[in-house]
Amino acid sequence: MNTPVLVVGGGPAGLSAAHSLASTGQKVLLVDKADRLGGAPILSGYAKLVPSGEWAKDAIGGMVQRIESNPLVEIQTRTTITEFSGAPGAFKYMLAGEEQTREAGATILCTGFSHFDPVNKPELGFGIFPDVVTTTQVEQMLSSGKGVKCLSDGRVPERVAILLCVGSRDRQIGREWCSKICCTVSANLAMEIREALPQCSVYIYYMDIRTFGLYEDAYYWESQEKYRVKYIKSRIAEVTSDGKRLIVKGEDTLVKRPITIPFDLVVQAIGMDPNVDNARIASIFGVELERHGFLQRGATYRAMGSTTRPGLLVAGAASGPETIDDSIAQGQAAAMAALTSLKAPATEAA
Amino acid sequence: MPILSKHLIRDENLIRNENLVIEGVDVSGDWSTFIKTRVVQDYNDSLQEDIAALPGGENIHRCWQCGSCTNTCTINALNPDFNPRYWIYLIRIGMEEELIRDKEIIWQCVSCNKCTSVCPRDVMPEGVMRATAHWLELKGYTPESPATIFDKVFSSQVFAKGKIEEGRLMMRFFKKTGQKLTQDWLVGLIRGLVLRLPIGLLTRMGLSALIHPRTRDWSNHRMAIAEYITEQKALHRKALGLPTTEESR
Amino acid sequence: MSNKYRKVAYYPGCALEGGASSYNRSTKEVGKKLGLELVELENWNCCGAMEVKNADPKLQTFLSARNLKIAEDMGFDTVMSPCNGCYHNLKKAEYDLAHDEASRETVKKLAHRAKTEPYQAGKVETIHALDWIRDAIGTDELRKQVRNSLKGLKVANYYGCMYTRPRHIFPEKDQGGANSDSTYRPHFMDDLLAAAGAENVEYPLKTACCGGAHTLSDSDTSTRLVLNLLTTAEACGAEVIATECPTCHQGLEMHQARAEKVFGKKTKVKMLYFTQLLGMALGLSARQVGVHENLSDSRSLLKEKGLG
Amino acid sequence: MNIALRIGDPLSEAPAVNREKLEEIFEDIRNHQLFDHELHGCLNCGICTATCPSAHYYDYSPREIVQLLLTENLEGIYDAMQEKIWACAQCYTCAARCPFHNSPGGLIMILRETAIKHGMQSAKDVLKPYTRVLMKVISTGNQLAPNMITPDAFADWGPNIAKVKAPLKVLRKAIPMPTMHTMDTAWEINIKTSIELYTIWEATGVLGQLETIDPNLFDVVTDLMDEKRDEYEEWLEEQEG
Repeated sequence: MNTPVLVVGGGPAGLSAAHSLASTGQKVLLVDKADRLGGAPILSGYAKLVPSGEWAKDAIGGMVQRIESNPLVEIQTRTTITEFSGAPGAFKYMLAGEEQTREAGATILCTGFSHFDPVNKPELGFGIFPDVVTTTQVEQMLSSGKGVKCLSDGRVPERVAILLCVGSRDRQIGREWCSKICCTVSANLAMEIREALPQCSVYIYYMDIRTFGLYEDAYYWESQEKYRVKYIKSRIAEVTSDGKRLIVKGEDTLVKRPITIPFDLVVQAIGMDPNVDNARIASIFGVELERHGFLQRGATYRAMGSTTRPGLLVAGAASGPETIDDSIAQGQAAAMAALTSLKAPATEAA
Repeated sequence: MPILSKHLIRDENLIRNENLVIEGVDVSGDWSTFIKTRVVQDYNDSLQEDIAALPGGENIHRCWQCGSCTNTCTINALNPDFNPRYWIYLIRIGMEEELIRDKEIIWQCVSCNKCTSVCPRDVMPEGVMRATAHWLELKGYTPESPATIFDKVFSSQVFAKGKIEEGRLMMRFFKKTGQKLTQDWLVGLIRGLVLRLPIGLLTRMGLSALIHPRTRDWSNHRMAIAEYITEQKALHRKALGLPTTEESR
Repeated sequence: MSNKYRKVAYYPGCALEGGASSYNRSTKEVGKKLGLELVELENWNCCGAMEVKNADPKLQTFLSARNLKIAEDMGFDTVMSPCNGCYHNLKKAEYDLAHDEASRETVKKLAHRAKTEPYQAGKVETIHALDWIRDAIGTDELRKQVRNSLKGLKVANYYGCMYTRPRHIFPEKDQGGANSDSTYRPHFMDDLLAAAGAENVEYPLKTACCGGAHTLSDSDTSTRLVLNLLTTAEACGAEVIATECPTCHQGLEMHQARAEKVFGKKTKVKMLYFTQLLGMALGLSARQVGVHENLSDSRSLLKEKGLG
Repeated sequence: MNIALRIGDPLSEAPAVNREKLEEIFEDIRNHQLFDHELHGCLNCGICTATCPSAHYYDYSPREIVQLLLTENLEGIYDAMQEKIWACAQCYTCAARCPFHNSPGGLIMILRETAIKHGMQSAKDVLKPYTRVLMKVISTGNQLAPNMITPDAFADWGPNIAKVKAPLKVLRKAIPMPTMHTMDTAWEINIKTSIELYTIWEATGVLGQLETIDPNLFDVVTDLMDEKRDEYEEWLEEQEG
């Protein structure tokens, strides 16, 4: 119990893992490369979270406060791990800028994901037209209280298009996975836009709607029934401009007709990429990546959150697109696995 | 034309001048042929609200396009162009022009309610068909369909008397739609029936055609209904942005 | 035999007073024969059929609510209607009044203007003639009372749309088991006629649509739909289509004739109301159940089968 | 709008195509060596149709073609082969955008080849205008020569047709580069090259396709080829002698 467990990454999964460990009396060292804790929801300024509807700065901010005030947790921000070695029960590692080697009985990687950079899909107009924005930017517009506006001239949009699957499910750019959360997040954003701007029409261009489980009626149905968001089955091929408004170009697959429709604001529901640092993380920690570049999971059923290296655990979006609440659950599960491995490293460390 | 013929182009999208001379040069025919794009270029945002404002159309916004309605549709089986899912979609998205292309068949819904029974989202497609048919008539895209005329003749008899007498109903309908009062196929049928019927019953049937069946003390109901209809009509016309009385059109 | 439904309010509706008089007659005769009592609703009005609903669904709710209120005021908790249209509309009104505030408000407003009391959901149960006989008498008892079995008569049972759809207005259906009818494969009429000795054929179009809504306004469509019903019944080996709805029944009769006249498609299958068949099985004559009042002539077939 | 052909419609006068024939056609498509390369799966997203220039004008959707093939809708495929497959401009923008890395344009190519193989009327009609080009290639080795530019063949040139009516022979003399000043060829082809071309056509099945599509033209062409070959044989003998 004296040697701290190393938790790498201070987003929802890392915060959850650290808290769980500390609440059993286990010391924790929480490391994050950013200048503050909270991960994507805080750093990217998310608005209201799915499914609780709480503001990110309250919900995840609360988790951060809880950790910051916990004496069993040492926090190192603006820090990375430079060396990592050893075996379950006796890992050795070094923090950037330190000379001394540290020790950890167990390590949990909660290194998260990176937002897809839509510059990689130039035909969709991001970086070319100021009124083509990402879901993350709209989250920021809402969470900052400034409201949803066109970035070109500050006008309030009358018509907004949300394009799903930008940076997901696209072999052209080597992204064959579904980012899992964009459908629900987009439906949620669409409702928030409609609530804030009742005169504004919101259209969602989709190929499939994946508001899985209980999100179905709370987001997909609700957005139609209560907020009159319109869903059009079409993947947009190009975003252009007529000089005044943006033009989205697609095929309305349900009427088998090409469409070129004007919009004031086009929102790209950007997907979840592997963390841009994953190659480095993999080489330092000696873990394998799966074929898309996320951390490869180990055994699925014997122990929650195992990687390909015994005793080294993973939680959250580091190993694939994940929701916030599932990341939190995985953080807790990984903490449990870490504690187990400390107690009985020979039999249970998987 | 790079393909065989013009089947894949809608007639209205083909521009061609058969007699055109510009600056003394004859540019008729092939030279002046041009195909307009078939791309949908905008939505009519208010179309869905129009339909939702009419009786039966209230739940249209719930549709998620699963197609159960069209799958089960009685009329779709006879005519593949009769497609409730498609029309609901056009309305929801606001493709008005596309919808109007089918104005001649939308009223043909037989109200078998198969669609409403299977719809997982309680859209009530049968009601939407009715609302759409009314919308087409209110907007002046179609004259009143035979079905609407029949509904009106029937309803007015109910509203006036409280009951219906079928013989009179048929006669009135045929008259209103300018059809022969004695449809050939009906005549033989009724002649056969008359031959089989005893005199007493015939007399009774004859009498019921003269002494119309009616509900007693109906006048209060008649007035209440008339008042309600006037109110509703005004509401519907207002929702569609039409002058609130038909006369002021 | 249960005491349920032995005395119920009776709502014949306009069709049974007019062209479907044989259905009215046979229903009453069968009731009498079985010792069941029908008390006709006093001064009822038209249910609005499909046409009023098309003009305005809430008006149709009002019209049906008025009839339900009459049953209530006469002291009945059950009203029976043999007509699918009337039955459907009463059921629909009941459902709307129970679930839809706007319908309740409209009915209240209209009743007020008409200087009457509005009907409130839950007071009166609506049943069909099928429920009535099946639940008041039961198939076992019916079997005992058969005097002239329908044995050897091949019957296709046709229920049509309004008895089964939309399913949400019939909460008592689809509960499974023999005592709940199905909206997908209804069987109450089959059960009754089987008890009367008939040989029911497997008929896949039990709940298909006859196009009754457009019998006159879009006759070709109706004829095509009916022709499909008739030819399928014949292909299934049926000699008779048993009906339980005046609109369907008359639609089948008229468009059988029209199919022959207009399209040159002749079919032989006969149409009889299920109450006519039951009546004859119970020993009533063809004339007593009004076979001669039907538009189509099925007397020769009945004679051949030794019925009526 | 007319539908070119409805399969199995009881009210249609056109005879229904039998199932075996449809299966045979599909087998030929499915077994094409490129089929698996052009089609992997489909998300039904519609990007192909969105970028398709033909889809903007014709009732034609590459997504629909992909779906027909994926769902093995034999009637639908047959129907599309009557007309729709010829609406594609073979620009392959669809392939460049498809998130599944399909090539709808490539699939169209396979369908066209199959339509030719089965001698479909649509293929015959579409290829008819190329008869002149083919004859030219066979007889001269050139695909286009000045004397092919006649008002009849270029009706859609409109007012510009006046230029065609001008004395081409004279006009060609005005061209500063050497043009041989001929009307029936664009350049001179060595007879040996022609014979090699014939061999290639025979070996690759092009002549077989021609025989299916236009037996009369095939006869004319093979006669021409035989003549040329005789000519070549004679020439060879002369060289030896």
